[in-house]
Amino acid sequence: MIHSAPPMVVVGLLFGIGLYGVLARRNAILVLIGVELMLAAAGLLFVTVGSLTSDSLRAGQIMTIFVINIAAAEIAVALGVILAIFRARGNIDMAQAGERE
Amino acid sequence: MKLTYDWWLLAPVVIPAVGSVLLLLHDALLPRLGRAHWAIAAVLLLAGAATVVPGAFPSADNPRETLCLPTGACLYSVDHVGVGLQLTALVSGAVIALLALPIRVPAERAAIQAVLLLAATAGATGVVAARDLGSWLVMLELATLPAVALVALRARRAAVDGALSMLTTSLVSFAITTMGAALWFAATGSALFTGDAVLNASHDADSRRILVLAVVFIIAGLAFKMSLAPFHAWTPEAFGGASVPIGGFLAVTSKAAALAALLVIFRSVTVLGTSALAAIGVLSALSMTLGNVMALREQNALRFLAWSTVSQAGWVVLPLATVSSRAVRSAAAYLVVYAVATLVAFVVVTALAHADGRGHATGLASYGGLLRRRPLLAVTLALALLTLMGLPPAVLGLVAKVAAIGPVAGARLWLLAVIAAINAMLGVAVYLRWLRILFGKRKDPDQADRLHPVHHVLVIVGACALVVTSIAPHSLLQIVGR
Amino acid sequence: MILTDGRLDTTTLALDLPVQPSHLVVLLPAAIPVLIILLTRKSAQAFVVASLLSFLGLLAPIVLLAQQIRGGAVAAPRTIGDLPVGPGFAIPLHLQVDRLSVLVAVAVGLVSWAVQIFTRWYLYSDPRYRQFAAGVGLFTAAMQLVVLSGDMLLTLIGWELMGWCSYLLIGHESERPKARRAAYKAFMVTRIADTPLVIGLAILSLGAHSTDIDAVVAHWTHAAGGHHTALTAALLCLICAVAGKSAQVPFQDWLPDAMEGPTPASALIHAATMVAAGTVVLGKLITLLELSDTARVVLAIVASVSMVAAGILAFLQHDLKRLLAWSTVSQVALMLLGLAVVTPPDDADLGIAHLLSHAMFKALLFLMVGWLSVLVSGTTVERLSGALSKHPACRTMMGIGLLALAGVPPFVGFVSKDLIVDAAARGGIDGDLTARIAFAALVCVVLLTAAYSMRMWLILIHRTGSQRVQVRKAVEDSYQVEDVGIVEMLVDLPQVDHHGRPLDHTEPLPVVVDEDDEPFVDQQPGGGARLGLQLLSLLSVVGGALVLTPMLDVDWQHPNVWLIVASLLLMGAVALVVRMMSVGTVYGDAAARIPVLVRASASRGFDADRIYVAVVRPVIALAHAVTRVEGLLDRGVQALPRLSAGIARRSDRLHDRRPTSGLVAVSVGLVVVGLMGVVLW
Amino acid sequence: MVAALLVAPLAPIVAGLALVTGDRSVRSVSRHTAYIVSLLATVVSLVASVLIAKDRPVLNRQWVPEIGMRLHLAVDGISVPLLLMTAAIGVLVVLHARHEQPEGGTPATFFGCLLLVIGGGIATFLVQDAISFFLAFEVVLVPMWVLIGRFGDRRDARERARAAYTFVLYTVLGSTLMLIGILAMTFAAGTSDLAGIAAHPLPASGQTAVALILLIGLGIKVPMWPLHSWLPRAHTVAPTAGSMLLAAVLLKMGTYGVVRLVLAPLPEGVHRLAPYIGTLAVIGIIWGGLVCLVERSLKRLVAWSSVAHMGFVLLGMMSGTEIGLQAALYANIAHGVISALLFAVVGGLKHRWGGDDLDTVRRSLRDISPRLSLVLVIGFAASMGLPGLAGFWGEVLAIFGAWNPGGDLPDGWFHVLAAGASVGAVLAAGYALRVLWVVWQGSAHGGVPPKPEPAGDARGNEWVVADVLGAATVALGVIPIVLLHATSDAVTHLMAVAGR
Repeated sequence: MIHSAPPMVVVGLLFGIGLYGVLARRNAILVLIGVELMLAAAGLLFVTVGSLTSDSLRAGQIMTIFVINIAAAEIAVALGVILAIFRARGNIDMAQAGERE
Repeated sequence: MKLTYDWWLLAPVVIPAVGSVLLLLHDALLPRLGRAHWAIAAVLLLAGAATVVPGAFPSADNPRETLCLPTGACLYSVDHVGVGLQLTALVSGAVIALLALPIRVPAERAAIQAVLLLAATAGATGVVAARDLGSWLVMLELATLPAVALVALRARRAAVDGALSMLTTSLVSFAITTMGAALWFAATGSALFTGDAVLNASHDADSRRILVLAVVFIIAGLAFKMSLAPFHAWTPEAFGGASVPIGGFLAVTSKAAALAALLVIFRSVTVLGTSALAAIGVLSALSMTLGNVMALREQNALRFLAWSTVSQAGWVVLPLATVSSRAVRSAAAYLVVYAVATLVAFVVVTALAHADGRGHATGLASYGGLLRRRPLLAVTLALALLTLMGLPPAVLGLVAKVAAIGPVAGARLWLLAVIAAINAMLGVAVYLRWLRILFGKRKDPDQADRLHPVHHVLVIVGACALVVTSIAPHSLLQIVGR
Repeated sequence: MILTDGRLDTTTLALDLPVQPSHLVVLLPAAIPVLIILLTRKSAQAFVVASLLSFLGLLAPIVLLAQQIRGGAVAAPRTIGDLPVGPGFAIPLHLQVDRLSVLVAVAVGLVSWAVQIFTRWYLYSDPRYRQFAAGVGLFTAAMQLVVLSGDMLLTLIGWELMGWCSYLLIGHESERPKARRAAYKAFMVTRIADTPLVIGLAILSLGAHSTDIDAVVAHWTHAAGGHHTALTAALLCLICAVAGKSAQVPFQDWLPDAMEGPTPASALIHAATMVAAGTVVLGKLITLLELSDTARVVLAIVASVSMVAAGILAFLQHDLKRLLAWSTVSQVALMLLGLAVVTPPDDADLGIAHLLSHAMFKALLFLMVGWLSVLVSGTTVERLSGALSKHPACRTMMGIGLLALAGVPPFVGFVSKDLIVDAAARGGIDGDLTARIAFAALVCVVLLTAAYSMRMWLILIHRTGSQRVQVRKAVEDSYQVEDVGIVEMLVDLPQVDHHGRPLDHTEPLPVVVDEDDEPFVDQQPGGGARLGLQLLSLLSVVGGALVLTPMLDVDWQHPNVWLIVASLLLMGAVALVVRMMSVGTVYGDAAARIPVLVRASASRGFDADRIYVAVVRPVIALAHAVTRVEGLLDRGVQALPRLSAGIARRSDRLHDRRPTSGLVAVSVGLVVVGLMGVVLW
Repeated sequence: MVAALLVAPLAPIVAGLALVTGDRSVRSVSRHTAYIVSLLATVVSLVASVLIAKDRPVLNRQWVPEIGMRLHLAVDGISVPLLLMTAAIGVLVVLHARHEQPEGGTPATFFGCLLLVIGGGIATFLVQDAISFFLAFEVVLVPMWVLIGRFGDRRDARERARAAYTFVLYTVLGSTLMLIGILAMTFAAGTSDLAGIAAHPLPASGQTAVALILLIGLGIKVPMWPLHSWLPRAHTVAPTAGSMLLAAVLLKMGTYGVVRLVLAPLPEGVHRLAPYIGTLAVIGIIWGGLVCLVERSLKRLVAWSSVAHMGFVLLGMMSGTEIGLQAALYANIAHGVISALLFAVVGGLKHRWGGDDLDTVRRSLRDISPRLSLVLVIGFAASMGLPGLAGFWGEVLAIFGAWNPGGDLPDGWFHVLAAGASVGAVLAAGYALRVLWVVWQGSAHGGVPPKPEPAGDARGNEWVVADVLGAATVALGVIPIVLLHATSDAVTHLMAVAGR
């Protein structure tokens, strides 16, 4: 029975860092990484809680696996899109996208 | 451990999902069908819809559940509202597929798009019935990610920008949703959306606090998909960029999915009482107003529709600001009506874009005197717009408005109700703008050929649907139960 | 056939039919306009209708009178039935037949008949004769309604209708701006005075839970102790309205302007109908009036002031028609005094008696002046001076009229006036304040009346041939003369319309009635008209005998002889003085001795008109202000779309279409929503 | 007989939709056809309405259970007069439209929109279900918007569009607020049936808010004083037929709604708000009168007089007495007839003059066109409340009712209100006579025309319409008894229900 405080702190840190990265970065890839951090925070939270509660379904662990899978799929799509963008525009700077042409 | 399986009940999800996989395989083996994929997709979706229909009868036992654990909790359950939403998602998906059918695209891309469409629709259908965090998350993403891809697949710059902003927003909001789910799990200690778990959680003070945070995160995450302000920024870009039918898909099918996801949470939260829902009220008021105001000066037809979806999203979630048995049904009813009207509008726009060229369907000005040029299209579009503004002769829209305001007025949330009234006025102003153009001075395009037969049929069907449902709104609204 | 099936009881003349003579009294005149508008297209046809119906309209009250004498009259005949306005309140809308109202009805019928007949001759070539005849008919009907009504609302209906008809008749020659203005002024002044009337009626009838006059009287006589103030308030409201209709101070000024209307209209308005209505209404409520001393005093003061002032003005008028108008004001005031001085349990007989006599001789006088004015085409002193000596045919009747007006025994004017003086004297001796005020005023007015009657007579019979010849040359058309005279006086104060804008005095068309431009047949009215005039003069002579009949119960047995003698002597003296003054003046006008400025302002009614305008101006200013505020309101409403457009522009600037800004929005939204959730939970 | 209930509203609506959609989409419908069709439709619905009024049938079916909306059609004493008036005015309006058909669109569209408005009005007075009342309320909006925006005054396009938008947006806001109130009551009562709502009232505490929202919403339609500014605009621009409908039918929907939705089910709320609403009503009376004293545009002036007259109606309703309510209902009908008459005449004049500025010097109408002048005089005399004409009874009885209000309403204040109302009556006389002075008697001195004017008296349909309306005005004034009897029972019942 591990103590629950440290993982929670880590969760908070991860999520905060991720959100910061999402907001602060202009490079799409870095934004993706920020998102990944947030997802990781969520996964960690799942695992922690799952280990704390005695759940017959092992829901926490299963959820974590789900999250990881979804994240993977997502990254695939995202990279595809970013590739397309790069083809179309030659850069992946988010701040430049969408200026009225 | 054993699960019960009721394939008939799972069919609406399984058919499109499996169909998409098969389609992919088939395309990989012999890539010759080209646009026929759309037809197949439509057929599959309609087949899925057909399997749902039996549940729509008032007689049907309700809710119907499957994937039940030995403990008795079920991971998949469909009630009347669920049936209604599933039907909406499937039928709208099918219509979108048919709309896309005549549009010329490179053969290989047609297959991909059809597959993505099927997958997304499958996700939308599934999230309706999901009753546990896992499948809920998966289905939600299944409904979202293909949509992003669909938008991105048009390699025009505007589309790419739209896709990028949609992608990033969706990723972030998915992360938020996941975080919310995790918090939920932390608070309730169970991965199932069951009322009693929530109730237990709400007794303990700090787990209650965590639960609130969870609900808030989830609402924020879903607000993106509903394109509620301030999570709406991607909407006009995506609509303006994507090809017209895909815009329709975003406006209708994925909105149905979003509402479904929200309802799943809402059902289990209602036991907590109203206060958590103030957030929903604020969001709805905000997006109604913003959408209408922005649409007032929008010149591009597609972006206009985007803003109108923003404001309509506000109307959709308006009833959810109150905890009442009617709230869920009212929201679903409004969504169904909105789906029909918006779909018809998109059908008309697509048909016109296909006939006159996209350039002549995107600018509002290019609709001048449509009544004289193409009376059928004009009348149909007018009916759709009237439905959206909720004025007779489109009784359907009026009924929807009544349904949406009903719970709010019943709960005496005067402020919210008055804001809604003001937005009803703004909405009328917004749509009358377009209506006036339709009846206004004639403006001919340089080249105009006949409507594609498929589009022609769809337009006629849409017009008939609106007329019939206006005369007997009951016939449409009953699919969400009473 | 009525006789055959025994509907008619010959002894009491009671008539067992749904339609009673009392209905006919109102309906027959009312039928005149309807039939004229529906059926006739030519003046001749209209005249047939008008004369016939107005004659029947004279017969009906006579029959009613007979019934009343024989006791067969239905006291309270129903009209359209009881208005259903809830259990708590009754609006019977029934008529009420009693001796006084019957007498007045007869007088009204007679006068209106005479007027109708006379009008045909007077307006022979007027293209609008039809409208005029119709107006007279409606006017009569309205007055009869007031006279016979047994219900507050019916009274109100007749009351307002009369105002409307006066508007139509005075504005008859609407080509002339002055006529238009006079009509507008007459209606508006009376209507403004009527504002309290509705309130007064509301107080009275709501208190009694019924608009039935008897019920109202009964209720308030019993409840008077408790609601004395309410009763007084209501009566004051009524008195205000009465002052308006009867042209008492401060509403007097519309009446002389009403002289713009054709003379028959003036005869109708002054003699029988409009101005007398106030007396009738107050007469119906005399019991309540007697209960409230405040109301009586106010009434007495108003009446006395207007009586004396009008007498003085009458003497100073330059236009003899206006002279008669002012004399009307003072005579009506006399009637009102007759109501004010009576004390319980007396009824309104005094006032009514004078109303009757006044109706006779004033109608006579006006019609005669109309006749003369047609002959000499004008009513100013210059025109009428010596008219009688030129047209002796009119001499007798005019003389009778003036004697009656002056109140020389045994003429009718004397009888009725003297009765009032007696009553006032008696009341004064008993120490009744009202009566004392009244008596003081009466003494003055007796003399004034004598004076202006004498003056008018002297002018009419004046003869100095040579001067008149040159005057003829000097003066063209009477209206021009009148205008020139007025315009010179008004040069410093231009007349203004209800907007406060000055009216420019363009020369009006010559009167429609004029010998020159069409073959105007004979110099005197048709036989019927003359018959009517003779009838009127006969009544003016012997009408006094009416007080001997049981129809009027007044105390005539023991008159105060000394008082009579004294007043007669004084009147004689005044007449002598006037004669002296008139000697040596150009037109035998006694008033010529008065400084011209006084006369000038007198013929403008001491500039009351300016006061009215001064009252109206702020209202118009207010109206302008309101329209300005309205403009602001409207602009406010119109500003909303601009506002929303502004919001749109601003928020459009926020949407710079960049994914990053979208993300910022998302995170902001997350924070906001989170805070709300935490706070509100 | 039940069929009549459906025919009365549906005949115009269906015909109207057919005309609007059938026009152009197939081939342009000729003016004559449109006229004949509309005339038939309106006559049919008039006949149906008469039948309904004769033997009061009832139709009560399930319609949209999801929102508890029933198809419940019936009439009672309060709605019968309005129903008949609307149907009759409908026929007259169509007749008049034949005489004067404005440019701006095809005849079929014009007649179609007229029919839709008429049908909506009839439906409003037939339905007995709050939500379908709202539905019927909304039916008239879009057609009226088209009538004003497309067929309005040709001279100023921007003003036309603005007036149309102001009308439609203002009214939508009002009706949506009304809907909120309705739904609140429906939720509490568990039924949307008007009788049911009246039977299960809200708790007294909640009534005030609901009554306030309803009164604001309906007050926009009536219009009540500060919410009136759409009316003069709309009237000034609208074509003659449109103005007739607007004044005679649309405004009545507002007052009818007040009776049905506020007075009956929310007695306590009304009781609390009555002094304020009454004050607004009186302000409206005086305000309108004052504006009329200086207004230059004749049509606008008539519109303003409507504001004043509806003030009397509201005052009567707020007095909380049976006499006041009777007066209000009477004044309602009277104003419908009078304003229709006035707008018919004034519209005709505007048509002839090519403008309706009162300051331009003209010959006296009584000389140029006697017929028009006759009806003009009748109309304005009635509008200033002259006895013997329609306007009188409503106003006088309203003042009577306001003088001592029902319940424990503040007597003193209502005395003031009654006094104010009677002052308003004087103002009415002021502007009515002003118009007669300028138009009827003619501002041209000496009757000499400054410039040759297009003469031409009322002929054909116009004359028929004016005649019928004028006759109705006189009849209402001379025999008020019929109408009062028609409404009295229903009013007594309503007061009894509200008085519980």
